[in-house]
Parts: sequence; C-alpha cells; structure tokens
Amino acid sequence: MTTTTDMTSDLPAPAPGTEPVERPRSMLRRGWEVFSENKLALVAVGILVVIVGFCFLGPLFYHSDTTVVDLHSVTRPPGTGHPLGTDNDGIDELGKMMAGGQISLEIGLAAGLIAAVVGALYGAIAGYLGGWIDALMMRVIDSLMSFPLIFLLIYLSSVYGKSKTMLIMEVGFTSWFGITRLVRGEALTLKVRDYVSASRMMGARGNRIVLRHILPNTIGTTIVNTTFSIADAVFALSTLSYIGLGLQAPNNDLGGMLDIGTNYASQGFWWMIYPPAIVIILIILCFNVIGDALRDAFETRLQKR
Amino acid sequence: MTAYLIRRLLQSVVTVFMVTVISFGLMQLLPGGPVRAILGSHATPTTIAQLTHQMGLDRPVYVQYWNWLDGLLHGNLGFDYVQERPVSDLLFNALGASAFIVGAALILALLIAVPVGMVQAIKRNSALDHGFTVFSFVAYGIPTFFIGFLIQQWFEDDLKWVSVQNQVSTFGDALSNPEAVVLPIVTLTLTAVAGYSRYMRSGVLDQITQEYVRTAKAKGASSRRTLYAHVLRNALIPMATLIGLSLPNLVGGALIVEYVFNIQGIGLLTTRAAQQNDYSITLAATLLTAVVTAIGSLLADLSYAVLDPRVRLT
Amino acid sequence: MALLELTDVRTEIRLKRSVVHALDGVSLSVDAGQTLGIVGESGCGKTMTAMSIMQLLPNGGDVVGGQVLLDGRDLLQLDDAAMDHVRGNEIGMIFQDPATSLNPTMTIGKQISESVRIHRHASRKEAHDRAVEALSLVGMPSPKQRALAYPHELSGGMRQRAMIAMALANEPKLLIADEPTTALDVTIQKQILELIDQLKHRLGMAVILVTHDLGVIAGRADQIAVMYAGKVVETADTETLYANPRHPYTEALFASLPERGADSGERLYSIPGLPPDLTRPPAGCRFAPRCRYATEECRTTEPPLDGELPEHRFACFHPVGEAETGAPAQVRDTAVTQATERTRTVRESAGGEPLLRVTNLVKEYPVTSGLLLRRKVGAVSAVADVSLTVDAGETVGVVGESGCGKTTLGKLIVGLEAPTGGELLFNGKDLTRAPRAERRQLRRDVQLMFQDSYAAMNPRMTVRTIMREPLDIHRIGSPSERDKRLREILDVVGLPSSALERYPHEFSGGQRQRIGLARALVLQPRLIVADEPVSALDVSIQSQVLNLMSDLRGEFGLSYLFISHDLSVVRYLADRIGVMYLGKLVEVGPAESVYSSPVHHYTRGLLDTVPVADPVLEKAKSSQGVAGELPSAIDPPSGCRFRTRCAAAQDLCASTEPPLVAFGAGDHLAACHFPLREAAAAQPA
Amino acid sequence: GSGGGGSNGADGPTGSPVHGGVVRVAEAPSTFPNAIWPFDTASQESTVNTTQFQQLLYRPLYYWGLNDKVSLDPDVSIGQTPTWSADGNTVTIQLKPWKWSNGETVTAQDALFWINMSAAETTTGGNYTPPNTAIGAKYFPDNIASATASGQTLTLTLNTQVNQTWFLDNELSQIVPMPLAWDVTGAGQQGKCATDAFGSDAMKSDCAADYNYLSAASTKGSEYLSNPLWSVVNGPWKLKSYDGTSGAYGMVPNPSYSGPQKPYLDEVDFVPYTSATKEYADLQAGSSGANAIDFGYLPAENAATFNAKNPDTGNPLSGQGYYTNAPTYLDSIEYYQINFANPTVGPLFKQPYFTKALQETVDQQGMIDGIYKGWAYPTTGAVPAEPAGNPLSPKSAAEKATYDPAAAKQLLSSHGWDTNQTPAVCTSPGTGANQCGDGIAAGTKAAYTLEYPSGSTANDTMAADMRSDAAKAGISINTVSKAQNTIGTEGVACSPSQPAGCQWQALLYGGWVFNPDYYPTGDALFATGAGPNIWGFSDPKLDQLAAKVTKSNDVNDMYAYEDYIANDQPVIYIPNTLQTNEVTKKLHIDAGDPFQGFEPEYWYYTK
Ligand SMILES: Nc1ncnc2c1ncn2[C@@H]1O[C@H](COP(=O)(O)OP(=O)(O)OP(=O)(O)O)[C@@H](O)[C@H]1O
Ligand SMILES: Nc1ncnc2c1ncn2[C@@H]1O[C@H](COP(=O)(O)OP(=O)(O)OP(=O)(O)O)[C@@H](O)[C@H]1O
Ligand SMILES: [Mg+2]
Ligand SMILES: [Mg+2]
Ligand code: NI
Repeated sequence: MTTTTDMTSDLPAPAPGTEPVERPRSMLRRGWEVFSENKLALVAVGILVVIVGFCFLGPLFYHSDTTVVDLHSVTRPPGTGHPLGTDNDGIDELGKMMAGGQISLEIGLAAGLIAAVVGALYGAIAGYLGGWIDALMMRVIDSLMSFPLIFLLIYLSSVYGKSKTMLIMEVGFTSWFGITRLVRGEALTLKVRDYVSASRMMGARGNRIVLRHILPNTIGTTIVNTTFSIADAVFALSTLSYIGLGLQAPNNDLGGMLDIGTNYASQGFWWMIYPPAIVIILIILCFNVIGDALRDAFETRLQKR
Repeated sequence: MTAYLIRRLLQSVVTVFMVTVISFGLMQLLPGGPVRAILGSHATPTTIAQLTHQMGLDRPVYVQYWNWLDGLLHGNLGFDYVQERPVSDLLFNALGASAFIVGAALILALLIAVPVGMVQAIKRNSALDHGFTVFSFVAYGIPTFFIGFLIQQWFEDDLKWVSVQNQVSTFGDALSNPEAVVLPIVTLTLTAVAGYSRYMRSGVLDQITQEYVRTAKAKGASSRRTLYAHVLRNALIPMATLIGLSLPNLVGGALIVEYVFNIQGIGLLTTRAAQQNDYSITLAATLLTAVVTAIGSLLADLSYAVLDPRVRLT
Repeated sequence: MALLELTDVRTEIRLKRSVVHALDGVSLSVDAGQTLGIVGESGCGKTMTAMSIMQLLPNGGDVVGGQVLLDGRDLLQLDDAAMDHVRGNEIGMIFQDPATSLNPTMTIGKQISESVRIHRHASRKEAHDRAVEALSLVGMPSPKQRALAYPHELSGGMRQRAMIAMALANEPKLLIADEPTTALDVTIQKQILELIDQLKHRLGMAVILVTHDLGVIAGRADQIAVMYAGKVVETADTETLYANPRHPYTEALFASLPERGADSGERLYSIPGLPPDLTRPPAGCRFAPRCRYATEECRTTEPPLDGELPEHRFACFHPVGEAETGAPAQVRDTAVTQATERTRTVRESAGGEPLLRVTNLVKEYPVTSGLLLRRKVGAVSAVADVSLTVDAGETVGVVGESGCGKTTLGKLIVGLEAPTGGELLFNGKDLTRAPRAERRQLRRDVQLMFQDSYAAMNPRMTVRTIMREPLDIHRIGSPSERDKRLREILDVVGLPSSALERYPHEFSGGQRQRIGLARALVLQPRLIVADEPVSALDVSIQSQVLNLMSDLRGEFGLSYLFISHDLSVVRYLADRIGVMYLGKLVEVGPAESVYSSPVHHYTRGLLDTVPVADPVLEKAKSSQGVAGELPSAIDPPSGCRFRTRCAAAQDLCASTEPPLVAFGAGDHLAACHFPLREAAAAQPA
Repeated sequence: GSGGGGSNGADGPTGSPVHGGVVRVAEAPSTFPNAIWPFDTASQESTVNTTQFQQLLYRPLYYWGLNDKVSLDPDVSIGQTPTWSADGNTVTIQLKPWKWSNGETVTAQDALFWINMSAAETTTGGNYTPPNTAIGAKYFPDNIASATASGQTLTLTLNTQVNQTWFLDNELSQIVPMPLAWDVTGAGQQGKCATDAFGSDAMKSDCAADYNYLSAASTKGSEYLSNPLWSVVNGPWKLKSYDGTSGAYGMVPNPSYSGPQKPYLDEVDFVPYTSATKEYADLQAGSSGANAIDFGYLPAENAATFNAKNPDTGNPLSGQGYYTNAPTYLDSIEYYQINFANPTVGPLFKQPYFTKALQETVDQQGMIDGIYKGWAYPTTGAVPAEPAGNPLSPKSAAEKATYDPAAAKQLLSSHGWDTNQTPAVCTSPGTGANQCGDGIAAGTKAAYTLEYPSGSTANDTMAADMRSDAAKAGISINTVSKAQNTIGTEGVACSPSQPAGCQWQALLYGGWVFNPDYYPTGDALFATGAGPNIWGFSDPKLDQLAAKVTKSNDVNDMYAYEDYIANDQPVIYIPNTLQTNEVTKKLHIDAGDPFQGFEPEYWYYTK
C-alpha cells in the first residue's frame, strides 16, 4: 500500500482493511435455516418424497397390471392379493394409484414449470419496459385473470383435447398469470433500484438488465409461486378429470379415479375413494405448505436475525 | 378521487374489451375454425361454405369481430347449433342460481373469515391459531369437488339433515328452495373462508407491526382500542381488493359445486356443453363469467378507493 | 428527586435462538424542565432505553431488572391499565418517522383527540377542540382545517408537528423524542428542534432527546448520556462533555466529525471495527476491542460508571482528557487532535478547459394527468438552468435541501437521465450529443458512487461479478486481466481479495461503501459523482469513507462532484461548493469563502440551520435558519425561487430572476438581488 | 305394455286407484327430448324423443305393445284393423274419429299428410330406406302407388307384393297422423302438403316448404309452449313446461283426449340429471319429500344381484320408500356400430373373420355378472330373444353368446396376422384363405377407436373390458368417451356419397329397439342404405333375404334371413341391459312396454 492510501493514523488502530470480513451464513443457508425451522414444511417435504417414491418407484416393487380389466374380481375390498382392493374394472387399486399419482404429479409439475418460466419472463419484461407496453401487457393479464380458471380450462380441454401433453399446456397456460403479476410488481421496484441504475450507467442494455439483474432477484417470488402453481395445477387437473374433461381412460389420474370412486360412495367402497383422495390432498397440501415455508424463508432472507 | 374512479373505470373497460378480444381469439383458434367446430367433423364443404357465409366468417377478421361485438352489446351471444337455440337464452336462464350461490357464499365467507383471521392474528401461535391454520390449509388443499362430495355424504346421505331434490336454476328458485342450495353454499363458503381468513390474518399481522400501532400505544390506547380503532380498519381495506381478485376463483368454485350438487346454474351448463363439445355455450359462458368478474373486481377496487383515504389524491 | 430515574435497567429481547441483551444496567435521570440527550452509534440501545421507559418493547422484549421511577413510582410494577394511563398522559413520545408513525386512514385531528378522549374522558367535541388547540400550539398553520386532513396530505414537517401535538395534547411531564428529526430535512429539523425547546419551556416538562447526531444534541440538551453497546459509557452536562470527553469512545466520536477536520485539513479519526453483537456481549469493557488505549484489564473487568465528579461519570479505566476538579474544564490536546495532515490535493489545471462544464442545464420531469392518454399538464422543474464546472483534480460539493435537484444533477452528469436542455461538456466534448461510440467512451470517464452502496449492488451477485460488470459490459481485457484489475482496486480501497467471493450482505456498511467506490474506480474514471456517499453511515464509519475518498483523489488524480445535504461533510472534502435551491444553483464559490462569507440568504440560513457539534456555538446561534418549507417544484415561485422563504425579499424578487454574479475574489458567484454583501466590481463573463 | 298390464305383483301396490297426484320421473343422465314434431330425422330418432315425448302428445296410427308382448294394441290405436283387397294390392284403413285438442277430428287426411311428407322428405326422414333396385326391394313410401283419403277412410294401393304382417308391423306402424293445423309454411301461411295428391310434383315442393318450417320449429325448445303448432295434440297428454337448458319438462292430461285409458295423474314431471350419481343421491333422500323422485332408476353400480323371481330383492332403497318393479325386456338388440365404410378401418371390418374374432373377445356374460349384476342378458343375434312374440328360428333360439379370446387370436393368426404384438400386424396381405383379406396392406394394424357415451360408470367399465379383452387377441381398441349427443351427431351416415360422415370408426351409441319396425326383418336396420344403417354395412345376399321377407307371408323366409345373419356380423353385440326402476311404494305402475315407452296414463297412486 502506498502512503496515500494508508488510512491508519499513528494511533494504535487496526487497519480497516484487516477488519474481520466475517463470513456470515450464506443466503441459501439462512433460507434453509428458516425453512427447516418450519417443522410442518419438513414434514411436507417428507410426505412428498414418500409420495413421489410411491408413485415412481413403487411400481418397481409392487407389480400389478393396470390395463387388464378383470370383471370377475370387480370392487373387491382390500384383502390378500389386493392390499387396497380392486376398482370397478377389477384393477388393483394400489397399482392404479401409483400410475394415477405419476400422471397427476407429472402434469402438475410440468404445468407449474411452464407457468414459472412464462410468468417470470413476461412479468419481468413488462415491468422492465414499463409505460404503454407494460400497461397493455398487464391489461392482457387482468383480462386473462378475469376468466375463472376452471371455465377457461374446460373450454381449452374440450377444444384442444385431453391428451397428456395438451393437458400440460392447457393447465400451464392457465396458471402463469399470478406469477406474472407478482414478478412484474417486483420488476417495477427492481428496475429503479440503484444497482440497476448502476448497471445502466455502465452501459448495460435491456436484456442484460432483465436477465442478470431483474430476473435473478425475482427468483424467490418465482420459486415460491411455482410451488403454489404446482399445487394449483394438480388441483385443477383433478377437478378437470372429475368432471370428465381430464385425461381419458385408460390413463387415469387421481382425479379421474375419484370420479369413478365417488359413484360407489353409497356402496361403501371406501377403498375406491379415500386412498386416491388422500394422496391428492396430500400432494396439494404439501406443495402449499412448502410454498408457505419458502415464502417465509425468502422473506426473512435479508432480515437480520 | 373522481380521477381515480374514472381511470379505474376506463381500465376495466379496457380489461373487458380485452376479455372480448381474447374470447374472440379463442373462437378463431378453434381447430378447423368456428364453423367446423359448430358443424362437427362430418360437415361437407358446401354446408361449411354456407354457414361460413351465413355467419359472415368470410369477411375480414376485424369486421367479424366488430359484428360479433356489436351482437354482444345487444345481448346476442351467438347461436348454439347443437341445441339450436340462441346462446343467450340458455345462459341468462342459468345465471340466477349461480349468482345466488356465489353471492351468498361470498357474504358468508367474509362474515366468518374476518373474525377468524383477526382472532388468529391476535392469538398468534396459540392452539387456536394453529388449529385454524391447519383447517385453512386442509380446506385449501382439498379439491372443491371432494369437499362437496364429503358434505353431500355427511349431511345429505348420512345425517339426512337436508334432502335436496329440487331443481334450481333461477335466482327465485334458489331463494325459495333454501334446502337445495344450502349445501352448495356451505361447500363454496368453506373453500373461500380458508383463503380469506389467511389473508385477514396476515393483514392484521402486517398492521400490528406498523409503527402507527406503536404510536397508538404510546398515546395510552389499550390493546383493545388499538385493535379495533386502528388495526382492524387498516387490515380490512385490502380485503376489498382481495374480494375482487378472488371472484374468478369463487365463480370457478361455483361451477364445481353446481356440478356436484346438480344446480342448474351456469357452471353446470358450461360443463355439460363442454362434455358435448358444444363450444358456443362454453365460450359464451366463459366470456360472460369473465366480464362479470371483471366488473366485480372493479366494484371491489372502487370500494377500496372509498375506504382508503390515501387513494383519493392519486 | 429527579422526575424520571432509571436504575440499572436491563432489557432483553428474546429471539428464537438467542437473546439480545439490548440494555445492560442503564442508569439515567432527568429533572423537570431539563433535556437529557442520549447519543451513540446505531444499535447501541438508544431506542430500547426509550421503549423500556414506555414499556413498548418489541415482541419478546422484556425489562428483566432495575427500576424506572417516574415521580418515585416504579413504572415496571404497574399493570397494563395503569401503564396505559401513564403513556400519553404523563409521558408523551414522538418517533423518528412521522410518515409511518401516523395511522394513514385517520385524520390527524382524530388521532390527536383520541389521546385526549382516552385520558381526559372528554367528549368528542371537547377532544376535537383540544386537538385543534394542540395543533396551533405546535405551530401548525390553519389548524382547524388541518385537523381534518389525513397524514398523507401533509408534508413531513407538518406530520412531525402533528406527532408532537399528539404527544403533548395531555401536557405530559416527560416527552421522549426518539430521533425526531432524522427523517426530516435540515431546515425542518431546526424548526422542529426549536419547537420542542419552546414547548419544553412553556410546559415545564422534561425531555429525553435521542439522537445519533452530536450536533443536534449540542444545542438542545442540558445533560448528555453517551451509550455504547447497551450501556451508558459517559454522562455529563453538555458543556463539560463537549469540552472534556473522558471516555475514549466519546473522544473518538468527536474526532470522527468532519467539521472538526474541515478547517485543519486533518485526516479524520475513524473507530475501527464494529460494535459488538449484543447476543454475546464481550466481557469487560465493551469498547475494548475497538479502543486504542485498551489493556488486558479492560478486556476482563467491567469498568464502573464513575468519575471524579458525580455530574460527570464515565466507565473507563483509562480515561482521556483532563481529570476534573470542578473548575471549568481546560481543553487538552488529546491524541486525536494530533492526527496527521490530510493529503491536500493540488489542483492541476488552473485556466484551460475544465474537465466538466455544465452549461444552462435543465431537467424537467413531465407531470401527467388524464385518463388513458396521459397528457402533460406541467413539469417538475428538478434542475433549472444550472451552470457549473469541475476542473481536473477538483472536488466540487453540491448542497441543498432535499428535493432541490442534487441527485437529478448527478444523474444528468453520469447520463442516467437525459437533460431537457443545456450542455454537458466533458473534456470539451458534448456528452449528450457525441456519437454513440464516443459517448460510451466518455461515459467510462464519469462514474457514479451511490448513497447506499448496498442498494447499488445486486444482492444475488458476488462482489466479483458486481465489480466485473463494467469491465464485462465494456469488454475490457481478458478475464484474467479483469480479475487482476479487481484485485488491484480492492487492494487500493483496503479490502482483502477474498472479498471477491462474497455477497454484498456479508459486509459492513463502511466496507460496502468501499466496494461501491472500488467499482466506480474499475473503469479508471476521471470524475466520480458521489451522491450522498456517507449520509447513511454512522459518524465513525463515515470518517473512514471520507478519508478514503480524499486519499484516492490524490492517488488517481480524481475529480469529485460531491453531493450532500450535510454541509460539514461537504466542507471537509470540497474545494468549491455549489448551493442549490429548488433546481437552481443560487451560490457557488470556494469552500472557505462560501462558508465564511455567504452571499445568498439561503446559504446563510442553511449554515445557521446545520447543527454544529459545539454547544457554545450552537447555543449562541440566534438565527432561526430557513423558515417555512420547500415550495413545490411543479410550480416554482417566479423570479427568485427563494423569495417565499426569504426575509429580505421584495417585489423585485418576484418579478425578476436574479442572475449569478461574482462576489469578491475568485469565482464566488451568487444569484441574489439583495445580497448579504456587495458584489464585486467586475463580473465574470 | 298397456291393457292388461299390472297383474304382476312387482308392479307395486294393488289398492284401488286414486285420481290425481304428481309423479316426478328421473331422466337418464344428460338425456332429454329435443324434437317435438313426430317426423324425426335419423339423429332425432331416439326413444327419448319418440316414445317418451312425442307419443305422449301425438298418437301413431297403430300402437304397439299389448300385455307386454310384441303385439298391436287395437284399442289404443287410431286406425282400425286394416282390410286388404283380395289381390293384396290395396289396403283400406278406417280411422276412429278421435279429436285433436283444437276440436278438429282426426281424419284420413291427417294420415295422408304424414304419408305425403315422408314421400317428399326421403333425404331427411329418419325412417326411410331407399329401394334396392338390384334385388327389386322397395320400402315405404316407394312401395305405394297411390294414397287417397276420404273422410275417415285411407286407401293405399301398392305397386309391389308385400308380406301383410310386415306391412302392418313395419310400414303402417310408422304413420303418425298430423293435424291440418301443421300444414303451414310459416306462421299463418297455409301450406298444401296435406291436400296435394300423393306422388305429385306439387306435393314434393309443398311438403318441402312445410318441412322447412316445421322441422325448424320442432327444435326451438324455448317456443314449445308458445308456438300454437304444438298445442294441437291428440295424445293423452299435453305439454305443461319445457326447459331446453336443463331438459326438464312436464306433462298434464289432455282433457280432449278421445282414446281409452285417460290419465289418473294430474301431472308428470321429467327431471333432468347430469349424472346417475346425483340421481341416486336424490333417491337416497327418500320418496316422501316434497320434490322426491317417484320414478327413478338405480345405477348399475348400486344394484343388488338380479333376482328374476323377485326383482325387489336386495333393493338398497327399500328403506327409502321405493320398490323395484319387474324389469322390462325391451324388444331390442344391443350392439356397437363398426364403420364398414371408414377408409382406415373399414377394410378390417369387412373381413368376416375379423368381426367374428372381435365378437369372440366380447365377454357378455362377464359384463352381465361383473357390471350389471345380472340386470342384463346377452344379445345373441339380429332378432331379439326377449320378449316373447318375436319370430325366432329354432337355430337362433338356441344361439348362445360365446367368449373366447384365444380362438379370436387364433382366427387372426390364421389369417396372416402377427399376434405376438398388440396391435397385431398384418404380415400376409392378400385375398387367400389364410391371408389378411381384401384392402388390407402389409403392416396394417389391428386397431381402431371406439367412442362410447360418457357419464356412466358401467359404460366406462364395459369399454375398458372390451379394450382389455380385445388386446388379449391382439386387437387394440382405443376407447374414447364422449357425450351421448356428441356421438349422436358424429355418427352420421357414412357412404361413398357422404365421405364426410366417415370419420368415426366405431360407436357405442345404443342398440336398436324394434319400433316402429316391430317385425324384426332387418330391412329397416341392416339393409344397404337403410336410414339407421349409418355404418355402411352392406351384404347383397342379406338384402335379398330381407327383401324376400317383406314380400312373402311365409315365416320360413324370416327364418332364412335370421340364420343367414347369424353368420354375419353387421355390428358387435353387447349385453342388453334391464333398467332397474325405483318406484315410490304408493305408486302403481305396470311394467313398461317392450318399446321403452312411458305410459304414465296407466300409472296411479293407490289409496
Ligand atoms: N425487534 C428487535 N428484535 C431483536 N433485536 C432488536 C430489536 N430491536 C432492536 N434490537 C436490538 O437491540 C439493540 C439496541 O437497539 P436500538 O434500537 O435500541 O438501537 P438504537 O441505538 O436506537 O439504534 P438506531 O440509531 O439504529 O436507532 C440492537 O442490537 C438491536 O439489534
Ligand atoms: N423520476 C422523477 N420523476 C418526476 N419527478 C422527479 C423524478 N426524480 C426527481 N424528481 C423531482 O425532482 C426534484 C429534485 O429531485 P432530486 O432527487 O434531484 O432531489 P435531491 O436534491 O437529490 O433530494 P434528496 O436530498 O431528497 O435526495 C424533486 O422535486 C423530485 O420530486
Ligand atoms: Mg433507534
Ligand atoms: Mg438525492
Ligand atoms: Ni302394460
């Protein structure tokens, strides 16, 4: 160091440069700490892991054919050979739940992710551009949000079909508006943050600002709301299936199983109703609880503890 | 404030306009075009050409849109070629029951959720709070149709508290057959209470940590007074916008309870039409509900403006 | 017996996993009609002291020991209802930020009368009348109408007046003011402090004035308690404390003040390190880790709060200053005042083209209205016809009240905003009209240093990415060269290169400000526009940054445009000073000249307004500073914009705008029709 | 069934009838009438439209169903027994002087109005079968040379030899007299269809003008009550309310009904449901509520195992005040249609070995036991085995439904299919005995799409079972559920002249109730080009045999047709289901007639 930058006087003071740059817990660590304090969220993660394992790994251990109808063993109560009984097609309920859960999860996750990507980008761009374009883009969102989701979904699925890919697109299409709004709101405040000004002053262009500065800082919002939109997607999908506008047989998701099961309610065939219902409720519940905990974690991120 | 009101009004005019544009777009995007969708896959080229001309679909898009919009403004929602009836006939018939259910559920839900959320916030982290939190999470996590199913099972089939055999389709029907609509309303209310009470809870919590609350206490106001005179009002104001935002959800929920409880409202009509690939009804119903919810949010926003003095200057 | 007496008060805040020992044995007392000042760095427990008295601690907070005697009654023993009766009735309190401390959906009249209704059981009408009365007491203009206004309809100053009216509505015996002016402008600060003073005399109450500003307290307090890390480290009457601080912490605080170094040109002292973490307070003297006199004893044993005289007590084994005998204090040369000579820069270019020439710069922000088509209905005149030069190696300070256009001027210069009119010549080339490539090049030579470096750094990026961004954008050098450059610069600003891998939130405020400066330096600019670079910092850290800026100026031949509302800071660093008022540059000239013999009434007022950390000077001030509030920039007053607040204003001021004319030697210019001193004979071109 | 019906104990209470009361009838899920004019197009021709709606208002010339047998009920018919001229070329019919509700008498002119209309509207009329010139077969009205009306006397001269039973059962049975008030071409614009000479050119255009107006008005549900056209009725009932949105409608007695058996009840309301589950839920609420369903149906999944002796055995709703009456054996066959003319899969279906294999994979008995709990019986051929009264040949009487996927698989592999994969793939194209057959290229997959009505768990299971069982033989069925209406509109005729209608591959829409073709000759169903034969089935030999039945009075000709079609596979047969009714215990209803009609005029509450 040159003398001019020597900030120490002749007094016995430690040089500021050697001040302990103490390394506090990293942001992720701190987020995780907040998250993990939430016992409920941990339980939710656990349950979700179990459900995912059940649906995706279960079939490796528990073999059952979910395509062969056996009319000689329909609606059997749980017992040997069929731990959860059979359905009206004589198909093993446990095996069917694994398959149904798989589809529900796959569509839910895929749709949630589509929503996240589209929503965050749209929101960040609208917020960044501002002015007329933003106003226009947001009016589009406003009007899309005026449509009750399920009406829109019903229309889309009846028009564009009920295959797995189409359902992913359809559910995905209807679930990004919320994320967009929030991200756009954040983008509006982020774009006037000093660090964006700093970047602009250094000559950065719009794409750099959106991609490097605005989007990364909305990641918390995006992640939190993706979690919620996954829950919503699973919810919407099950509803759609329940009213017969979801996946078509023989691909049944959990909602479709409930559709069938509830027809047998008065017969007391509980095994056709409650097991799939519980799985679907748990999936939605867990994603919601996790989203809630994530929100807490992200919000307290910069809070001094 | 008038400036705000007018701006908000215009904003929602734009929104409603967009709603029509989107609906029109959806109609245009029907695979094979609207005519084929109406006539079905087996239509012959001549009948297609005929109907295309009859419906004016051979004209430029903006003319079509204009004609269509003009029709809308005159209450003409198109013609349903499956049921061979004007769509508006079908829709307006079914609107009453839905409106009744949504309205009743909204009011009930608020009456329950506001005090519940408040108590939760005040008794934060108490057993009561945790209990309600669990309740709202669960109520939020159970698909509406399943809540409806359970309620039907318990109250109608097992406990036999109500027996619902009436066909309800108009507002008057709903009013004169409370038994027929009580369970659907309870179902819808349950789902709405879950959302509202959480919002109210966090609203109150937000306000409680505000500095003006500290000021009120520094004035010597008791906890009660602080709560009622200061916190509550400020926490309630944002609820107004929430109501607006939640309207589409509520209307969507109504569709499901109508389906489950066989209420001849607009939701059931839509579902049935969709099952029959009767696009004109589905689309018109979707459009109609969107417009109604857009107007609903407008009203909610306006009430927000009336409630919050800060809005008046902007 | 004192009106209020705190004995050994201990306050803890229970967090999820730890306990903050916010107050650790605080003992204080205030007499009726007296003002007790509490000062200290941020986080030292000032607010907690106030809140412990009021028993309005945050969630998890609890007074775990000691006594708070008000008129001999221990407040800690009272039940809720009884305490409610004390609050607002016997003790009134005002808070830092009047914007958030008032209920936004209730008229201020209602909020004031609520206090009256609670304690006096008055009728609605009586309470309202009392509220209006209280509002007029605090000098609220047209109190009857204002009582019906909502907080957002009032200016900051008026809101704080309303707060005071609320606190005083029941004529309490004690008023606690927690940083009552921190959120306000200097001119308003002065008015509010005056008001509190007046009311204290009028109502004969005791006041506890909490502040971090040694200047504010100097002219207002009778007694002062200096706090550090949850303890009172020194307490004395104001004159004694300022003249003869005994605790090294107090001494260091004074030594950090830029006004102390401004005239002498000395380097400022800065206290190393950070205050301790109060969840694990160190044993012994809490200041020991940062204290230059600390010995082993200090680190193990807690010094008692004691002193030669009971009126002046301090908690230190190695007191500085003069041991007192009761005779008037003699100021002794302490180690601090012997600080090394500050490196004064030499101005390179006398004559010739200045580095930056701003000519008739205008910036107006359109004010829009209308429904869908937003029509322009007016303009905020943020910067109006400002002309200014910055020579190479020169530091030009810009001061003025909040909203006068300082930041806008800075933004215009660095190119964050496009000017509405005027010229910006950098090195003789027009910054706004130069061809794109050249403009990019020129821009590299002008960098901005932000007020809040933390806000200016993307929290999701490491310091490396943040600092490299300008190099990346301008594609300078290879990646390894870029890294090398970063390390060099970090070295220059005194940070280890390990800092590169860290995130902004892992640094202290002072360190962040250094990183901000380092980033500005990465492109090797010639001019740095520094917008309030130290106003968010505690004095001790502020001095570090000021020292660093001053050092770099010499090393890199930098020029600064230094923007601040704090005259003492500007004075410390600047060679020349420009004073802005409502978008206009009303006076500009060499620092000494502007300070010692201001020409413009506004400059004079501003100088009088700024509190100086010297009780003698401060109490001697007679002027009221600048009266009134800053008019709206949307429709600025005609002619001289200052005329609405100027005592010397005449008709001429309303009709004709005064030009900038030279006063005296050098380039001291001012725009005033009725200047405080005569204009120079020859006017510069 | 009319007349002596009701003797069966399972018909409910036997107390003496009470006059008055309202009966609420549950409609099948999402099924309700949508055409009021008793001149239906092919797609309007459904039991819901004709027998549950139009026939309550407009009585046909001849009314079938006596004592629950396939038999004409002369009392309830407007027409007296027809008298034939000796040469068998002229038939004379006397109409009873019944009254229309507007006071006019039902005359021969009214019947001629219908005949003229059907002669003019051959392309739109749902019952029309075009003449088959190759085999010299002609059907109504092409087999009429002249038709004249005079007062109450209708005289028809034929231009061909006919089987008189067949002519009465299948041709005259179609005629529904229409009031002259309908002879209009617009509101208040008199038409001439009723009065034009039969077969004249004027008749064609005049009737077309009437048709356009009437057929449009017939589907305007919102105007059923307001449009004066539909207030003129001659049946025992008249329309009280109709809601085209929900499908609810109500009937009240027609005071001017001239026939026997005037209604006891004050009103019959038909209540729409979107799902059987909801209907069942309402039944569970009990029969005593103010808005209780008095006549509902038990969804298959809720039924107890069928006990033919006492259908009420195990009735889950006994406690709710309902009894189950003896089920009606409809005069029907159940099947799903396979599209012979579909360009993709038509060639497959044209191979008799393939359709036989397909039929072998249908486990009718499994479905009857597993899905319907015995409330069904197998369809064994083109002539219903139940109810009594059908001309069954000894061979077809002995026919049993078989289920043998292994045999089916064998059939395919022996015809050049690689059945080691599903779908099986044709590896040996050609027309030889062990080759895939005409029109099937190498690599063709044994796969097609079957659309079936949604909303019923039983249907879902049946489709799943057929898919699953067919896969065992290497045939891949893609099952798709759609609303009944959708399937109805999709399943329009497919023929070379109407290629647009050939999109669908297989449809489960519903079987065939032999009404008004009460004599199950198949000419109105399986003959080439027959109106209902939208699936392009065409077998020249079969056409000949069927045509012969229409001409000869010899029952052996009928047997020859039956035995031939038994080895043919015009459709894929599935079980005939028995509807499980749930009837309020106080309500007497006799077993429904075999033609799926509702005859609420026979219903009454007992004391
Ligand atoms: N709500 C709280 N929860 C936890 N710790 C708190 C809380 N409020 C204050 N503290 C801690 O208590 C200590 C004293 O804080 P206090 O607010 O009294 O400081 P201060 O001197 O008023 O500082 P400032 O000048 O920043 O207002 C600090 O260490 C602070 O971190
Ligand atoms: N983007 C903007 N749009 C409209 N008006 C603006 C904008 N930025 C600043 N202004 C207005 O311009 C005037 C000058 O603002 P500026 O921020 O330059 O003041 P300042 O002197 O930096 O104040 P402070 O001390 O509060 O930072 C103010 O009246 C402000 O309201
Ligand atoms: Mg504080
Ligand atoms: Mg500024
Ligand atoms: Ni009978």
